[in-house]
Amino acid sequence: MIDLGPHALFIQLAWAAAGLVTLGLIAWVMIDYRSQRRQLAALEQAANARRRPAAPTPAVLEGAGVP
Amino acid sequence: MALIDLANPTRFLAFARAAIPIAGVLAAGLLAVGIYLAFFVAPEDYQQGATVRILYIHVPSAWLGMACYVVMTLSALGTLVWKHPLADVSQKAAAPIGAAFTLLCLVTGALWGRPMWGTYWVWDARLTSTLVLLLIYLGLIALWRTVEDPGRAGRAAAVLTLVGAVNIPIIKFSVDWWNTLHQPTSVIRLGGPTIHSSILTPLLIMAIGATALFVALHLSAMRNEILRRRVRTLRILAAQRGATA
Amino acid sequence: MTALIALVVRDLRLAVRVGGGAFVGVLFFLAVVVVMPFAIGPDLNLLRRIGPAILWIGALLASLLALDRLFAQDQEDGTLDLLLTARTPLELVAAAKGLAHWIATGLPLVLAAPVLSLLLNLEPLAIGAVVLTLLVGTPALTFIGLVGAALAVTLRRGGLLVAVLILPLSIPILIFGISASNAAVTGGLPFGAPFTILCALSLGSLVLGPIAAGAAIRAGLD
Amino acid sequence: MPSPCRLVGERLTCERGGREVFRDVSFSLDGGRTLALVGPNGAGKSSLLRLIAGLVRPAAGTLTLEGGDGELSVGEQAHYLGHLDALKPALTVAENLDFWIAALGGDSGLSRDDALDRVALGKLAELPAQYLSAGQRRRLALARLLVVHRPLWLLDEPTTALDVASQGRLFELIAAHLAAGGLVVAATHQPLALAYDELRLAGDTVS
Repeated sequence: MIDLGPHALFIQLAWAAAGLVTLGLIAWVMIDYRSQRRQLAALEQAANARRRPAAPTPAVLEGAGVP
Repeated sequence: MALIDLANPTRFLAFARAAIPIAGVLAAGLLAVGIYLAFFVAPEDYQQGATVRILYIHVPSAWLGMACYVVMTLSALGTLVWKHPLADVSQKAAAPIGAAFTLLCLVTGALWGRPMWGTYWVWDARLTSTLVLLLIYLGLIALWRTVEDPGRAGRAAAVLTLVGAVNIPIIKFSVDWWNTLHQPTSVIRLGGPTIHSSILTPLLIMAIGATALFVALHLSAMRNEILRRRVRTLRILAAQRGATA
Repeated sequence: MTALIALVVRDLRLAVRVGGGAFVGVLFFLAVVVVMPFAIGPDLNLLRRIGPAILWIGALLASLLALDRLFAQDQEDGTLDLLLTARTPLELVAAAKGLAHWIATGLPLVLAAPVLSLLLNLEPLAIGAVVLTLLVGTPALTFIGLVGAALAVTLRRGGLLVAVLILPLSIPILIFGISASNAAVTGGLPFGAPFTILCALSLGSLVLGPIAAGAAIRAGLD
Repeated sequence: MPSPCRLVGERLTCERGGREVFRDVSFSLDGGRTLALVGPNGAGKSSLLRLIAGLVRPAAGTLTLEGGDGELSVGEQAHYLGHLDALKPALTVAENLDFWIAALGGDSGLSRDDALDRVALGKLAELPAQYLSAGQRRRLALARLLVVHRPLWLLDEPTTALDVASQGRLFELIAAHLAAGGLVVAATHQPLALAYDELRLAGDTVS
C-alpha cells in the first residue's frame, strides 16, 4: 500500500466509510428485493390455492361445531 | 423510450431487469479505475499531503446527495403536475439513497477536517448546509414511515420535497451569511487549491462511477417499491376474498 | 408476567413498524441539536461549554413530546378498556408501556448522543459523561412522563399539554443530569455527587410514575 | 365445566358527566341464560355494560358474580365486546389474537387457529389487520372471546357490521357459551335469535 502519510488512519476510515455505505445500500436493496419476492410468491400461491382448492372446503364454513 | 413508456410498471420492471446489471457493471468498472487513479497516480497535495485523497469520495458523495434531491424534486413534479404513475415510486426510492450519500459526505468531511482543523466538525457554510439537507432527507423518510397508504404518502412527500427544493437556496444563502457573520477561526476553504488536472480526472471518473452506482441503486429501489405495492394490493385482495369465505 | 412481556413486545413491534414513533424521536433530537448552533453561533468553544445542556434539553423535549400518544392510542381503539379488564394490575401495565416507550424512544436518544456531541465539538470525557447521565436520566423522563400520558387520556387532550404538565416535574432530572455532565468536564465538584442523586431520582420515578399513571387512568374512569 | 355462576346487580345507579344515566337498576342472571338490555338510545345500555365490566364506577348499588372467583372483580371474569374492536392495524391477525391470549390471561379456551377458523378468518392469519373489512375486524374481536375462557360475556351491539352468515355464526357461539353454563348480557336493537330475559332501561327515569 502506498505511503498515506501521517494521517493515514483518517484516509482509511474515510474510504472504509464509503465502502460501508455502498455495501450497505447494495445489501439493503438485495435483501428488500428478496423479501418482497418471497411475500409475493406466498400471496400468489395462497390465491391460487383458493381458486383451485385441493382439499374440500373445511366443515367450519357450514356451521360452528358445538363443543 | 419515452418517459411515458416507463409509466407502465410491468414494462418498467422489464427495463429495470436489463438496466440494473448494466449500470452496476459500469459503476464497478469506473469506480475501480477511479480508485486506482486516486491512490496510485494522482499526486499528493502540496499543503494537505495524502489527506486530499479523501476528496475523491467526499466530493462525489456531496454531489450525489444534491443530485439525488434534484431527482426527488423532478419526481415530486411528476407526482403532482404530470401525474406520472411511477413518480412517487421514484421519489420514495431515491430518498434513502440520497440520505446515505449525504451522510457519507458529512462523515468523510469530518474525517478530512480532523487532520486539517484539529476537530471533526466545523460549522463551515457548506458542511452545515449539507447537514440541513440530511435533516430534510430524514424528515421525508420519516414521513413515508408514518403514512400507510402509498398514494397519500406520495403526494404529501411530493409537496414537502418541492417546498424543500424552494427553501434549499434560501437555507444555503442564510447559512453562508450566518457563517461569515460570526467569522469562525480561519478555515481552509473545503475546495482546497484550484483543482489540478491530475487530481481532476480521477475525481471526474469517481463522480461518473458514483452516478452509475446511484442509477443502479435507484432503479433497484424502484423495482422493490413496485413489488412492495403489488404485495399490498394482493393482500387487500386476499382480505376481500377472505370476506366471501 | 407473560401479559407484561406480551405488552412490551407488542408496543416495540408497533413502534418499529410503519406508523410507529421510534424513528421520529431520534430525528427530533437531531433537529433540536442542529438548530441550536444557528441561534448560538458557530463558535466551537462556546458550543463545547454548553454542549451537555443542548443535548439534555434536546433529549428532554424528544422524550416528553412522544409521550402523549402512549395511552391515548390504546384508548382510541378500545385496547385500554380491555387492559382494564385484564388480570394484571394497571400500575404494572403502565410500567410495561413505559419500559417499551423508553426502549423505543429513550434508548435511541442515548445511542445518538455521542454522534451529535461531535457536532458540538465535545471531547471524549464530556461525551462519556453526557451519555452516562442520559442513560440514567431518560428512564426517569419517560416514567415521570407516564402521568402526563395518562392524563392525556382522561382529559382527552394530548399534544403539547402533556409536555407542559410534565416539564416542571422533570426539572430536577435536568439539573442533576447537566451538573453531573459539567462536573465531569470542568471538575468543579466530583462527578459522583450529582450523578448518584440523578440515579436516585430515576429509581424513584420508576416506582412513582406507574403508580401515579394508574391512579390517573382509574380516576379518569367516567 | 366451571360451577355455574349467577350475576346479581342490586340498586345500581350510574352518573356520567353529572347526568344521571339510570337509577336503582336490579337484576339477577343465572348460568346458561341471556339478559337482553332493551331501551331507547341514551337509556344507559352501554353504560350498564361498561359498569359491569368495571370500566365505569357505579354511583350506588352492588354487583356480584356468585360462584365466580372470589379475588377477581366481576370485570376480570368478563369479556367486554364494545363498539371498538381493540385491534392494532399494524399487527397481523395472528399477532393481535396472540397478544390478547397473553394479555387477558386466565384459563385458556380454544387455540388461536381453532378460534380463527370458528369465525372464518383462518386463511387471513398472516394478514395485517389494516387490510380487514369492518365485518372481518368484528369477527376477529369475536375470536377474542373464544381464545380465553371467561364465564360472563358483555356484548354491546354485537351484530353491528356482521353480515347474515356471521350473525348466524355469532348466535351459534353464544349458544355454545350458554350451553357450557356461561352468562351473556347483551345490548342490542335487533331481536336475539335465542331465548332471553329482558331488562328494560326506561331511560326517562329523570322525569
